[in-house]
Amino acid sequence: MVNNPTAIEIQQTKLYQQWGLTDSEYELICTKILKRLPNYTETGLFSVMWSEHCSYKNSKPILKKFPTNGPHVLQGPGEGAGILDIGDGQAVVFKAESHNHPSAVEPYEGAATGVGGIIRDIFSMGATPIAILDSLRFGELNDNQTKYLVQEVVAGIGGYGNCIGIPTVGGEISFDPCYQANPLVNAMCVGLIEQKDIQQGKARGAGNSVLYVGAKTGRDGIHGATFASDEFAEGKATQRSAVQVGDPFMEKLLMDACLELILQHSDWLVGIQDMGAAGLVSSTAEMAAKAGTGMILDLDQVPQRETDMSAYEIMLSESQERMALCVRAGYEDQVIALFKGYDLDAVRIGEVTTKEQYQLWHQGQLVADLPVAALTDAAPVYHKDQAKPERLATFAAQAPYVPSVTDTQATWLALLKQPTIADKSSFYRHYDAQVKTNTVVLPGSDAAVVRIRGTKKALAMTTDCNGRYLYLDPHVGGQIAVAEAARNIVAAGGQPLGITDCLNYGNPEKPAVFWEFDQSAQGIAAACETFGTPVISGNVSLYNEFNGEAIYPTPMIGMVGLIRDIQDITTQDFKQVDDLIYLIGE
Amino acid sequence: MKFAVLVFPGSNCDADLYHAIVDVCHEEAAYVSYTATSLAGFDAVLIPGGFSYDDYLRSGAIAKLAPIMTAVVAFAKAGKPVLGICNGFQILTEAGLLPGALLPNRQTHFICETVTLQVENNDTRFTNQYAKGATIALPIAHGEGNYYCDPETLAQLHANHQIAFTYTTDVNGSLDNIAGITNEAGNVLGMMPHPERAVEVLLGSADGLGVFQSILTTLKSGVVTHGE
Amino acid sequence: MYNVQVYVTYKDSVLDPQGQAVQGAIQRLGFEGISQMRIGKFFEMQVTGTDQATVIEKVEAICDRLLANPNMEQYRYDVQLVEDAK
Amino acid sequence: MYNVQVYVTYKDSVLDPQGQAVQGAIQRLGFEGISQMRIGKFFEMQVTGTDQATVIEKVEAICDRLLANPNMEQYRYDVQLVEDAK
Ligand SMILES: Nc1ncnc2c1ncn2[C@@H]1O[C@H](COP(=O)(O)OP(=O)(O)O)[C@@H](O)[C@H]1O
Repeated sequence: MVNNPTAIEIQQTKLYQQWGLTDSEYELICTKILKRLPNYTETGLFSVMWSEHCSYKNSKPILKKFPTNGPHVLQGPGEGAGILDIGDGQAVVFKAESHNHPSAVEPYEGAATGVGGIIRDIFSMGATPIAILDSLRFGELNDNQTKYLVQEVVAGIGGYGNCIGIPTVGGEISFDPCYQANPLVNAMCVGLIEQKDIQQGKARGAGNSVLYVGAKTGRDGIHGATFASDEFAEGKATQRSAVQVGDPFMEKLLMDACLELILQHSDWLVGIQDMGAAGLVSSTAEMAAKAGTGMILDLDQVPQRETDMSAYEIMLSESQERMALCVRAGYEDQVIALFKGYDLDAVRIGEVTTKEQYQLWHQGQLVADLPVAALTDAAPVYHKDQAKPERLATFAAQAPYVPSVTDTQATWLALLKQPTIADKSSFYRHYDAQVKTNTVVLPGSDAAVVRIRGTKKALAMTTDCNGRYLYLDPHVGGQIAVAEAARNIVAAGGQPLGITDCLNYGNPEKPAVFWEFDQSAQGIAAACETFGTPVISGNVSLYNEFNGEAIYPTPMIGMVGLIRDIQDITTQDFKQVDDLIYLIGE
Repeated sequence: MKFAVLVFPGSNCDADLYHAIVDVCHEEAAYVSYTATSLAGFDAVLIPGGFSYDDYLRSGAIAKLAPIMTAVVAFAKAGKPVLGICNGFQILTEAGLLPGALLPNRQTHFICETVTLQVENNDTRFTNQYAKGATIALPIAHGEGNYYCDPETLAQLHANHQIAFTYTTDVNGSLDNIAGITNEAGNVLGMMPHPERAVEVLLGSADGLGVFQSILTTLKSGVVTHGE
Repeated sequence: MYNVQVYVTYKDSVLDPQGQAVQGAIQRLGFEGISQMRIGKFFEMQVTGTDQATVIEKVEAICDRLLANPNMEQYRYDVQLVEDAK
Repeated sequence: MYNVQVYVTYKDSVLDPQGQAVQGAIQRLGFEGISQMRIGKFFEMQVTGTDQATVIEKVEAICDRLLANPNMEQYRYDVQLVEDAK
C-alpha cells in the first residue's frame, strides 16, 4: 500500500489547501468538530463534502430566497429531484444539472456523463425518465475550437440519450464570446411517477444493509466536485485530469434494474441514491444524514476496476453508472439476484448503525471515523461580499440605443443569420427526439410536448435564459428568464407548474459576481411568485471563468407545464393561408 | 395473430413496437428475451431498434450471438415473417439473414428526422398495403444506416426485387438510396426507418401502419409462405 | 500468455467517411500534406495458449466470428509471447 | 512520402466499456483465455515531409491536438518511408 501523508504532515504541508479546504475550514475541523487532526482519508472526505458543489456553502443564503412551496409540490429541493402533483395519483419529477467544467475538458464524455448523471437523479426517485432537454452556451461559431466543442458536446448528449432510449425533446443553444473558454452544458431530465412509488435517499433502520450497485469503481473523476468548484486558467492543465467515460449501455441496465426493484419490490428497499459528485462518500453520508443514522462501510467490498486503490480514492471516485441502496435486512440476497439478472454488480458494502457516526474500514483498519453531520451539515456558510459591477453605472449613463434600420429586408436576413437566432435543427437532429413514441411536439416549436400514455394529459417542457439580459440587469434578466419559459409553456397549451434551474456564474469570491448571483436569484424568485411556479430542484455552477473573465450570469430555467387534454396542444407554425395574425401584449 | 418483440440488452424501441401492435393494430404481442431459445406460438418476429449492447464494436455485432438468434434463423428458414427495424436491420445483416452491411452515415453522425421513402416493391408481405411507387413519410433515427454491399449483391437485389424501400433523396450515403431490403425468399425485411413511430397522426404520421397491416393481411389470408 | 493486437479496417473498396471527416479537420487545423486517411479499430488483448499456432487459430476464429464483418472489413494481427507474471 | 499508423487507446485508468462488452461477447462465444481486452482507434494516413523527424513532429502535433485527448487517451505511432508514386 502507498504511504499516505500522516495527519501531522497534512497539517504541516497544508496539503488540504490543494484539495480546496481553506486554513480556517481546516482549523474548524481540527478544533471544533473533531478535536483532533483528521487523517488523510478524512481530510479528503471533508474537502469534497465541503466543496461548493456538495455543500452549497456560498450559495445557500441566496437559494433560500426561492419560493419552494405550492399546492402541487410533493418534493421540493433537497432530494435527487423535485416532484409535482399532476393529478390522478401521478406526478412529474424533474431536475437540471450542469456539466460545464468536464465538458470544457472532454466535450463528448463531459456532456454524455452530464446526461447520465441527471437521468440517475430521476430514476433514483422511482420515476421513469420520459424526456431530456439540453441548454448549451458556446463562444462564437466562427472559431475552430468552438466548432469542435459544439460538435462533440452535441454528439455526447445525443450519444448518451439516444443509446439509453430517452428522447431529447428540447433545449436551447446560443453563442457569445463570453463562453469561449468556458462553455455551459446543462441538461435537464423529466420523469413520470405514480405517487405511491416515490422514493427517498434515506438510510433508515439500524441493521439494514448498504448495497453498492452498478459499474466498478476506478480512479476516474477523483476530486471532480472540487474541480467543479474552481475556475479555469491557462497553465492549470494538470488539474484537468478528472475525466469520466460514460457507459449508457450500463446505465440502461441500471435504470431498468432499479425501476424493477422500486416498482415491484418496494418492501425490500429502504432508500436509494445516485452516486454523483463526490461519489460514494456523498451518496452514503447524505443517506445517513437524512435519516439521522450512522453507517459502517467496508471498502474492501467495493467492486474495483483498478488495483491498489486507497480508501481516499475509493471514496472520492466519480466513476459513472453507480447507485447506493439501503436494503431491508434479510432481503439482500433477493436484491443481489435481481441485479445479477441484469448482469450488474450488486454488493453489500456495509450497514446502517444508530450511532450517527460515519465509519470506514479498509484493509483491516478504521480509516475514517467522523460524525455524519460533520460531513453533510457542518460546512461553514459564507455570506460573500457584494458590489454592484461598475459596468452597470456606465450602461446607465449611456443614451438608450436606437437601431437605425434603412433596409428592413437586409436587417431581417442579417438577424436570421445570427447563429443564436437561426434555426437549430442542424444541432437537434442529432438527438433522437421520438423514441418511446410519446413526443407530440418535437424540437423546433416553443416548448416540447410529451403525452402521458393512457391519459388525456401531456407535459410541456422548456429551458430558457438570455444571459445578455442578465448581464445588463441581473434582476430584470432573471425575471425575463422565468417569463420566457412561462410563455413557451403557455404557447404550447400548458399551464406552468414549476421550475428547476442551473445557476451558472463566475467566481463568487468576486463581489460583483456575487451581487449578480443574488440579484438574479431575487428576480427569478419574484417571477416565480408571480407565475405560481415554485423552484423544486436545481443546481449551482460557480467559478465559470477563464483567465479571470466571468461568463454572463446565466441562470438556466427549466420549466414544466401540464396540458390537461392533448386536444389543447398548440404549435408555433402558421397553419393556413388567410388566417389572421394577432400581436398580443405590450 | 401473435407477434414476438425481441428484447436485447439495450433495445429501446421494443416498447414502441409493442404499442404499435397492441394499442394501434389491436393484435397480440409479447416480449421475448434474447436469452430465450424458442419462438413457438408466434406468427411473426419483430426485431426492434435501439442499441443492442450499445452497438459497441459494430451495430448488431454482439446481438447476433444471442441465444434467441438460433430460433430466429430457424423461424426465417421456415418462411415465416421476420421484420428488423433500424438496429433490428443491422442485427439481421450481421446474422447473415440479409445481405450487405450498414456503415456509419456519410455525415458521420446520428440523424433523427422524418424522411420521404418510395415503396419500390409492393409485392411483399411487408408492403402489400401500399401502392407501388407510393411515397410515404417515416422517421429515421440512426448513426449507422448507410447501406453497403458489393456490386454483385447489389445487382442481385435489383434483379430479385429485394429492394422494398428507397429514400427519395440521399439521406445517409446508402447505395442506391436503399432504405429497406428483403431476403431472396421475401419473408425477412430489414429497414432503417421506423414504421412503429408513424402509426398515429397525433405523433405526426400514420404512414408506417401499412407495414404492420401488410404483415397481418398476408398472415390472415393464410397464403402458404415460401419455403414451407 | 500472448499479447495480441488486432487491426480491423474497411476494405479498400468501402468508402470511409469518418476518415475523410478527420482528414478535413486536420486540414482545417492548418496541417498540410496529410492524405489517404483511413480509420479502423484496434484491439489489444491477452490470450492464453500453449503455442503460437493455436493462439493464431483462436484469434482468427474470433476475428471471423466477431471482430470483423467480412462484408466490409479486413483484419490483420500481431502476436507476441510474454512471460506469465507469476 | 511516409506511411503513418497511429494507435489511440484509453489510458489504463480510464473505463473502457467497449472492451468489456466485447470481451464478454467473446466469452459467450465459447472462447476461453481472453483477457485485458481494450479497444482503441487506429488511423492510417500518408504524410508528405522531407525527413522522418519533421514527419514525426507533425504527427505528434496532430495527435495532441486532434486524434487523442490527453486527458484520457494515450497514443503511439509507426512511421515508414515509402517511395513516392510518380
Ligand atoms: N440544444 C437544443 N436541444 C434541443 N432542442 C433545441 C436546442 N436548441 C434549440 N432547440 C429547439 O429549437 C427551438 C427553437 O430554438 P431557438 O432558436 O433558441 O428559439 P426560441 O428563442 O424560440 O427558444 C427550441 O424551442 C427547441 O425546441
